[in-house]
Amino acid sequence: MSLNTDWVLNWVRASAAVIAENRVELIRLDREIGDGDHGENMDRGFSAVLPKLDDLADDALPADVLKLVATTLISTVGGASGPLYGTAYLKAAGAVADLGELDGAAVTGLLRAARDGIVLRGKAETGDKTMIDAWSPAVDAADAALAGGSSPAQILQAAADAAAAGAEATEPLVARKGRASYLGERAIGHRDPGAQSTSLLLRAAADVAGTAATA
Amino acid sequence: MSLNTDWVLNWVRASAAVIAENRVELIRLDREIGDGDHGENMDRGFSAVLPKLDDLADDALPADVLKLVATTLISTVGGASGPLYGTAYLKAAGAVADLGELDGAAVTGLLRAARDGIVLRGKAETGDKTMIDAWSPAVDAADAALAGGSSPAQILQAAADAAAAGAEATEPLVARKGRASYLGERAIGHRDPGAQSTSLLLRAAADVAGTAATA
Amino acid sequence: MSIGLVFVSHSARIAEGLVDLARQMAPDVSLEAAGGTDDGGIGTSFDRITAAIAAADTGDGAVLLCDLGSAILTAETALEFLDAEQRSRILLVDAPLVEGGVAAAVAAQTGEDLAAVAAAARTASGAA
Amino acid sequence: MSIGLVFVSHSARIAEGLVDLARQMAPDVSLEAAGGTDDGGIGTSFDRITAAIAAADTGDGAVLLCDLGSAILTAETALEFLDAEQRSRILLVDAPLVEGGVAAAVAAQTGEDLAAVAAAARTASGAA
Ligand SMILES: Nc1ncnc2c1ncn2[C@@H]1O[C@H](COP(=O)(O)OP(=O)(O)O)[C@@H](O)[C@H]1O
Ligand SMILES: Nc1ncnc2c1ncn2[C@@H]1O[C@H](COP(=O)(O)OP(=O)(O)O)[C@@H](O)[C@H]1O
Ligand SMILES: [Mg+2]
Ligand SMILES: [Mg+2]
Ligand SMILES: [Mg+2]
Ligand SMILES: [Mg+2]
Repeated sequence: MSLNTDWVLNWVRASAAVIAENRVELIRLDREIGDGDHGENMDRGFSAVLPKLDDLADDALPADVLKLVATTLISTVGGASGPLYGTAYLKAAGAVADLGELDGAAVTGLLRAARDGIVLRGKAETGDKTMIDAWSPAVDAADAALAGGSSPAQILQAAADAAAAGAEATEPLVARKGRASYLGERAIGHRDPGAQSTSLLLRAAADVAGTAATA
Repeated sequence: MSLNTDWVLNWVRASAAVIAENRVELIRLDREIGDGDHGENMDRGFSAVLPKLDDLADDALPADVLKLVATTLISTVGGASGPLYGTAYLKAAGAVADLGELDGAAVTGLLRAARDGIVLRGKAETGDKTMIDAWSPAVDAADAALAGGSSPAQILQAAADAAAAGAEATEPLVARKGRASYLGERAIGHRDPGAQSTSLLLRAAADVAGTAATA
Repeated sequence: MSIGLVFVSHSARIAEGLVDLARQMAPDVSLEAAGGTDDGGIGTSFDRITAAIAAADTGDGAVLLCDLGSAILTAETALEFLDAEQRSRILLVDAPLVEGGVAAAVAAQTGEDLAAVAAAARTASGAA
Repeated sequence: MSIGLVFVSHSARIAEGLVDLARQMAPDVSLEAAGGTDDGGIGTSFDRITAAIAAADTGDGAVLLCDLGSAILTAETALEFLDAEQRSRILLVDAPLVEGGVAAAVAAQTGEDLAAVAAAARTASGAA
């Protein structure tokens, strides 16, 4: 089984599950250097997506699912991560346009478009201690894996591994974007909650693709 | 009868009356170049003063009455004119300290201290289209009248006449302090409400003194 | 010429209080509060912002003011969902919400155009 | 070290909404709303400001932020009625109310001193 609409649907469902599981942890991280709502925001958003998946047409394309996630997160999240992830999924949808199935280049393009969407929206650079610090290494790793001839599922594994490392690497940073930037040096030692949720979402993508690949 | 505590009490009562009579007019002026509440603010303040006059000791000095007016206006007016007039009456009280009766020099000093208090609080200069444009000519006129040997009642008449002219002369001005400063050139052609209320209050002082003088 | 205003805040109370405050000096301006999340919590709402823009812009345009960064992100996203024609007459200004909001309201009340209302917001720092 | 904050606004809703907003990032700071007139109208109240200062200053000092000019005049008057000892640890800062208020709250939450909390308010323009 390949990276088709079912993969996207499974990814979204797995995302909702992993966000719900990590709700308290994301709240804890955001309480350290933000306003403590990131887990609640993300959980509200993905919980709102789930019932809408049932309304999708049977012949929905991956882009249709991504667009639905985008608009739902934009409408329901209520924090910075809403427009940021919303724009990410919207640009990801644009990148895979009318593809029914995503090969390695397509999935790499999806990740790159998502990252570029977040940058477009939030103007963060690498090292600003935001979700970009998980996304950008993920895109680079996907690029490298694609160039090395990896399968789509392997590309997603590489991206997820890099996002996890990137999220961890936000800990020593001072924030230059988002609420944590109020804290100056005091943000040092705390992981960025958005980078952490990115890591969770990309791990879900890879896990579901791994299952899909072996199915 | 001279400018003693009864004169101050009568002045305050006359002030409350003239402000109540001109409530709508002051509201109209403030609606043109402000937020439309100056008449309401001043009427609320002086209405709150009246019942408190009865609580004053029988041997209250002019300064005691002025202090009571000051603290009541500060607590009840609710707009810029509260702290401004409040400071004026407070400084006026300081100027006449423990005098039981005010001669020409004392009443001139009272007016000057009031004006200086407003400047201290609000930092307005002449020509900024504020109540200072009524107060400053009044102080100058009082000075001149004092130098010319006028009686206390005549000094107050001169001050009131100058304040009235000063209030009228705010009409062509652009405001540099207070809410009317938001309006830029559009404030031209409108009289400053605080200058107008100053004119009313000083006219009341003179009227009551005139009565007092002839009584 | 009647420019509308949208006050975007994380708090419904801040946005609504600002409408009350600005209303005093701008009784005829379309002043729209877009505060809080859809369920009344602290945060921003794409739908509230979108509805407020629709109400504020009666054809001459509207100026948006925001409190914190995530309000700006949500507002910018809302602007991107507008059609190009309406988008062209909506300005998101970088100005202090309350102080800029009152100054912009006065400018709109006096019939200033879109650029002048936005400029009034930007140069505001609270009247002395 | 725990600096308190007083939010002085012409609107009770603005001041109270700002307490809600700042509270999210400053759960342990004494945040006091001094909004509106004594009877709940639009304007400022000497008594509300005085009471808010008393509540906000628990010994380490407090920072006041105001919206418009007449709020500043009333606040300055309230400061003059304090005894000299307390007066010396209360700062009225020239900063945008909401944006500066949140920044000051975060600084106070992290245990900054009076000067640093005031500086945080002054340099704030809303986080990106
Ligand atoms: N300008 C930005 N660019 C990229 N990411 C950002 C930006 N601002 C905030 N973020 C991300 O959003 C996360 C916070 O999301 P969330 O808590 O849901 O929103 P809010 O800060 O509005 O409460 C941060 O941890 C950070 O990763
Ligand atoms: N900085 C200032 N210095 C002197 N007078 C001022 C100043 N600011 C405002 N005023 C006066 O206050 C008057 C407005 O009073 P009022 O309407 O009661 O207060 P607000 O503007 O708060 O509604 C103005 O007409 C002006 O005369
Ligand atoms: Mg948050
Ligand atoms: Mg939030
Ligand atoms: Mg007024
Ligand atoms: Mg007023």
